[in-house]
Amino acid sequence: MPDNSSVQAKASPTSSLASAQETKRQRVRMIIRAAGMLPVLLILCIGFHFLSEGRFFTGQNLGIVLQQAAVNTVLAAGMTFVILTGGIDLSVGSILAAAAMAGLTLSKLPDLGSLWLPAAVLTGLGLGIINGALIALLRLPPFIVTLGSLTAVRGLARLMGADTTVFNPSIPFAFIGNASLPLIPGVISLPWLSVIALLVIFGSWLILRRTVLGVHIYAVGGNESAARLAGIKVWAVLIFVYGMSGLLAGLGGGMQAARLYAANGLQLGQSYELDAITAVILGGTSFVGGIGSIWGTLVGALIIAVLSNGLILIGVSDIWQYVIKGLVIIGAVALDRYRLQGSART
Amino acid sequence: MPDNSSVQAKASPTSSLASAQETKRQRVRMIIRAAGMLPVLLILCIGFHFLSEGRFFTGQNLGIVLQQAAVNTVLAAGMTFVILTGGIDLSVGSILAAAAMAGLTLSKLPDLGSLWLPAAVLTGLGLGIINGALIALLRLPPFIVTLGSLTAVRGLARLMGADTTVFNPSIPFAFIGNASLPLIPGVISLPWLSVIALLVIFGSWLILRRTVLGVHIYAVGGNESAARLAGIKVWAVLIFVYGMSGLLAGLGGGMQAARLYAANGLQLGQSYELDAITAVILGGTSFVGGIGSIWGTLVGALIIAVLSNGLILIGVSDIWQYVIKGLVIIGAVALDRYRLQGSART
Amino acid sequence: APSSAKELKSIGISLGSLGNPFFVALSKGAEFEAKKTNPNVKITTVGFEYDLGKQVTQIDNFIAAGVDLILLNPGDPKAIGPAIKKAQAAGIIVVAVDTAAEGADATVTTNNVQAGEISCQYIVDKLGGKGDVIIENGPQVSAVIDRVTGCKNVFGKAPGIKVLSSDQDGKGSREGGLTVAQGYLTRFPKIDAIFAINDPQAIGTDLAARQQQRTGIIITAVDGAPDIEAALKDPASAQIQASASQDPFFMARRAVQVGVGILNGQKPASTVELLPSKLITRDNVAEYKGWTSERKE
Amino acid sequence: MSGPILEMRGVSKSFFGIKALHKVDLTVYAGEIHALMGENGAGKSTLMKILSGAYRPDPGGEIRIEGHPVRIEGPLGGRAAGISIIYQELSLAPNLTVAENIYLGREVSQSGLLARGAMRERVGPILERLGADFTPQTLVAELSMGQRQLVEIARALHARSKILIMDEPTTSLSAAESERLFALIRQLRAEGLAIIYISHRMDEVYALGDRVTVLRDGRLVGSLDKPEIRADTIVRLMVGREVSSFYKKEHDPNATSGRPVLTATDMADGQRVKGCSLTIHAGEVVGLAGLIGAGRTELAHLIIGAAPKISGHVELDRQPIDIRTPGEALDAGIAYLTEDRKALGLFLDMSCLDNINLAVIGRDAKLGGFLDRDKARDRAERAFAALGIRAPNVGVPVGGLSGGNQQKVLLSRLLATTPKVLILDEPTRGVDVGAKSEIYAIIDNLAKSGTAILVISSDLPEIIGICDRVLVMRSGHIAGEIRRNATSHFSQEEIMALATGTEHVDA
Ligand SMILES: Nc1ncnc2c1ncn2[C@@H]1O[C@H](COP(=O)(O)OP(=O)(O)OP(=O)(O)O)[C@@H](O)[C@H]1O
Ligand SMILES: Nc1ncnc2c1ncn2[C@@H]1O[C@H](COP(=O)(O)OP(=O)(O)OP(=O)(O)O)[C@@H](O)[C@H]1O
Ligand SMILES: [Mg+2]
Ligand SMILES: [Mg+2]
Repeated sequence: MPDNSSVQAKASPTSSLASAQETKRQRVRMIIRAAGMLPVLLILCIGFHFLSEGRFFTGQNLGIVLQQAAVNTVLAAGMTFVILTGGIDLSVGSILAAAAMAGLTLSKLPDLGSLWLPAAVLTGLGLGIINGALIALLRLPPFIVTLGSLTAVRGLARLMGADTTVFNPSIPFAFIGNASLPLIPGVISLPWLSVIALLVIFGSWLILRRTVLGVHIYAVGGNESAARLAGIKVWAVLIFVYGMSGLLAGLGGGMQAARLYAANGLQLGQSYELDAITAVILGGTSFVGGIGSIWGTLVGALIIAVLSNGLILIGVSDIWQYVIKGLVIIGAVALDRYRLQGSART
Repeated sequence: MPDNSSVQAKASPTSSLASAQETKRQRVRMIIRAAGMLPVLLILCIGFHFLSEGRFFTGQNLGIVLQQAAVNTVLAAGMTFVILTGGIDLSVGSILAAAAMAGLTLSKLPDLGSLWLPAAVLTGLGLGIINGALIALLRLPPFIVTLGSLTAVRGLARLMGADTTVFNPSIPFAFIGNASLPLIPGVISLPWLSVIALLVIFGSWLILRRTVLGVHIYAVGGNESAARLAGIKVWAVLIFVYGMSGLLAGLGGGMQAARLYAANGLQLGQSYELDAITAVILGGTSFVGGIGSIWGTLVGALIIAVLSNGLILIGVSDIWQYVIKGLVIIGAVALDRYRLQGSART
Repeated sequence: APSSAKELKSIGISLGSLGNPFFVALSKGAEFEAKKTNPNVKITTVGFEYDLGKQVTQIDNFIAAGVDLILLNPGDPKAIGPAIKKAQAAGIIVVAVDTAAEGADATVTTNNVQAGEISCQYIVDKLGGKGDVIIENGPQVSAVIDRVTGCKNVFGKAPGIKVLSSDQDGKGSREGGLTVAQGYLTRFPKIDAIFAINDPQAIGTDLAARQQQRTGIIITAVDGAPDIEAALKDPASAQIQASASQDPFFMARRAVQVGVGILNGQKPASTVELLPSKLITRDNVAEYKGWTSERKE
Repeated sequence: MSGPILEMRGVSKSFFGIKALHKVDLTVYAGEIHALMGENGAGKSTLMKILSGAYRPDPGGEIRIEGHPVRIEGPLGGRAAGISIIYQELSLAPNLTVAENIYLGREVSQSGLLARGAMRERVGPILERLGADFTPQTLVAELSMGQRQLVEIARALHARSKILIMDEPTTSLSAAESERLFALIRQLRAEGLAIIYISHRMDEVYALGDRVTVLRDGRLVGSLDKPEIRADTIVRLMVGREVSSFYKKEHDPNATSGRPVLTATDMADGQRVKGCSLTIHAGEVVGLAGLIGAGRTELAHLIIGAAPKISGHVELDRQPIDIRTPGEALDAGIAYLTEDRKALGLFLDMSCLDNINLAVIGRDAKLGGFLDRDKARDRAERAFAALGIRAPNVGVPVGGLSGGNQQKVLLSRLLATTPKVLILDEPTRGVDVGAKSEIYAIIDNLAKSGTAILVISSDLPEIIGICDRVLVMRSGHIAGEIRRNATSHFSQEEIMALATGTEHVDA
């Protein structure tokens, strides 16, 4: 375009130096935002280490913390997708239970037994897609749809086992529930559950930050009507995120089943949705949608696990655990708000 | 629907006739919106009446339904205030438990015993105001603040009774829990719990629709920055709504204590927040804030109570009750959406 | 075998729901006995809120915390087996209370089947073997399932007894019992007796009956909790007539004793110790020593 | 002349360390219309928000009203000082009625209860005076943008202030509505009010302004009295350089009879659009004029499939095409620039890079779905250069840019799809003169390269300045077409007559 030269000349602030500096500053800000709660996590860890007389930072205990964080991390990863679009999924706990029941029931069949894990995951996916279809196609509010399925799917899970515990001590692939992957044989090993959780986080990061779909998810959360006008198939994005949340809840069900060798429609996954949502929000993802990162979610899930583990390690009574957990959650978000004050809208 | 009216209005400017017509049309629209779920409620009632072989529409059973709806109605009224400002209060169940514990503990003291009900209500108010202050003054997200207090206040409630059930078979004013107010002596009577719930609904309506504060609540929900620019003290409105929600949760705690003659810090009020939110949303109040009515909330609460009562009446097993409840909630909202299709944003 | 007596330094307790006075009494009993063994013992008590996953997590945490003894109210008798094995592999003694657990070093429990039996036998006797009864069910954990099994055994043997319904969940609480009973009372014009799976539900049921001014219903339960004690003494709640008692305080003390014994190499005669339940009725409630009274035998 | 009603001396304001205003002075007299001008981001709105109490100024400056120093504390303080403001971003609660909005923050109550009746009655005459075609109890959500603007004005009038601030009040008004507003403003001036008027439209400033104050980068650069108010002086002050040939038109004027690219026939949605047909040829710029509410936006939405149509069909390059979603329109080569860039166009929290590439990342993707990040960065940087987008780099969130630059980012997204047909809905709304002339140059260049362009605009000088042919829409119909012939320009009167339906009355 010929006559833009004058404009160009005026647009000189875009000089490469200023630009590079700004880019750097922005990257730092991004990292601070994503790192967000990392200081809180570290403070908690160090605090618990001292209060528990050095029991926290032991290889064994760290392994336990990672393992305990695993299922919630997987659920929270799915929840991150959903909350990034401005929605919410209250049904993950129930879906987890239903998927675990489906998987375990199948695992007891002689021929198909080894397919139990895919079966659990697919159960979750199917239920998630039903949520997504109701929300995307009938335009129903996510809160009420997933509240409804929280209840209905819980019933389904109980129906599958006729309200009993299904138990299978010789479930195939049980190693994912209780064994560890040796990193340096005999010295450091990582529980398989954590390996799965980390893979899920990495995969989620890949989708959110490196694919077209990821950009579309952020766009739908940032401005749904603009997304529609920009040619994005909003309904497809919504079905994807709820399907993803369901799929990961199903995977979480599989992980839980492998860990317990058992499943129970009523006693599994009760109010897991609250932990998953808490992890996502602690991780700095905004309820409004469009803002947040999966790494934050990982940190959020670790904070919750460290809190549960640490409070038991230092022998705090059950009642006080409630009080302290509640206050830490509020305090962490307040700290975060104070730290970011003025730097960005949320 | 909106188009007609504006076109109509355009045709004949502010003439008094057009104005009167407009007012009337608007009122009709309001009623339809508020009535919203009334058809669903009626269908449920009639359906249950036939399926239960005529047991539903009996004076006694209606009394039971009203009584069972009462506590949830009171909580949902408080939740309506909160959701109208675009917020949410997840802590009502825990506050209810804490208030009931405080009330019952006090009721056993010989001198102050008769003050137990005000004590319960004030406990709720105080906790609600703490929520409100964190949200309004520190600008923390309502979901996370009330999620934190859901946990922390639950701990508090357990602490108060040292984890036991506090019971007092001779609690003062027990009549509000189990007795009825005779309307036509010997023929029709209304449980006191329902009388309280109706008074709460009426009071809420008065505040929301007939006072300056009410307009401010709707304004904050409709456009917070516009409200701020108009000189409305948004922080005061927020503290009011969360205080109100806490106060009503406290009242609910008192009602529950009078009904059961007992309170238990852990078991009381578990996941009541979900029922309260469901009632509000079924009643047509929008999660976005600014749109909704307290009458809708009443209908929503009645639907939930009718559903619980009716399913037991017709002998549906516990498991299937879950499934059916979940599906009815989704179905009701879908029906409502279908009915209002295209007519208004939600 | 260990050469010297091992001291109980720390103990982890994982119970159903600490909101239930029964479990509170259990934890008090355990604490009492543990403190008697070693006044400086560190006790961590947690509730798993009927979530199997949470209980396994808690066991893991106990392993990390290095406790000597885990006292467990298992969420599921079989499913908790692998976690118990893991704890045992870490050298921890696991004793199950109130519900048997597969693989535990020992189990101390009330005989819940027998408790259900005596509670329902009371109904059969009172009704003279003929009448319409309801089993008011609760959360499907093994103790509840056993009680209902016991109850059904008894009712099944009495041909004149008709069970109207047994598939409603009173959630183990007063409120749940009240709500479910309100429905039952409307649904069935004639009910002769209701067996509630625990005391809070029985009290809720009684409240519902009083509200609807229904009389002549025999209500029995299992537990012998303080509130049923009060109800059995209270003429206003005359329809509550019996409760098959448990003794959580004593049960926990026994469990700790057995655990400490195993710690010191004394194998118990039998891995399962069943404590019999005794029926408390309006007649004998005066002699009943409740959960809160401490007994040192 | 008596003393000034308002004096601001050395007023500064910084946001988190960044200075938005630097020691600005402003003097306004009663009975004058004082135009405040400056490029996007110059600080006009910020200065006014300090007056209204929405922002607190940095310490150091001084504000005097009628000679007395005042401290304006919060929105109520501004009102108490006799200042009313119509904000640039409309500040109404859509869920409340007109009367409730007008009284928001100062409701009338009797013995604790809201006096709805009294408020309604007092609002009525004000609406009547404004010629509003809605009632006090209409919900604001049901009003069009123009009607909402009237509500804002009614609110300001109702407060009976001495100083009335209007921040770009005509951005969503049509010519006729603007004229009515101007008459009202003049009347208020005659009544002795001081009016501070912010606008990017030069013709309005010529028509109304008694004095002009110009801001640049948060500093006062000068004030002009009535005789000095001329395009060249104002623009030089604002931009700091000459802007030559404001409306650029170098593309082929004969394209009007060229190859038809888009033909839409008998488009109707059953509500606002009642059977419209139009054709756009390659390389021509067609204007679509009309009053607000005429249904222009809705027509555009029908063409791109953003709203369901009940009749009509579309041909692209003489081939019938069935477009059901905006995505299909984009794929087919029809791009639409929305009139409401914040609500319907941009993703304010996302980077310029993502905003620019959003419509084409699907086409660029590698391995079935992975982003081609180098290509995206490259494209964004080229767009920055080509359109002269001023931002630190392509990675900053677009929400932080000035209005004109935001508009260019949105335009870049459409251009990235290399459309055959470009529909621009109010392309220069709220954009400063410098950026406006740049956008006109972009439109001209696109037409030169053969793109068929439809410009929907309520800014008549703009339509006249850049279009080859004008369609005028009136209540859902295409009321007529005006062609430019070799010698004559379009006349504003001709367009207005068609738009208002008074073509028989001689203009
Ligand atoms: N709340 C705020 N926070 C941070 N920066 C702000 C805020 N409000 C304004 N600014 C910045 O202050 C500067 C002046 O903005 P202002 O809105 O006053 O410009 P304007 O002259 O009104 O522009 P326009 O013509 O686009 O309306 C801009 O750089 C803007 O980004
Ligand atoms: N009921 C409404 N609620 C919200 N926005 C509305 C409503 N009616 C109209 N609008 C908006 O007001 C603006 C005016 O649009 P309208 O359809 O009335 O006329 P138009 O011919 O498209 O006008 P223009 O293109 O000049 O804005 C549009 O942005 C439209 O979306
Ligand atoms: Mg501005
Ligand atoms: Mg338009």
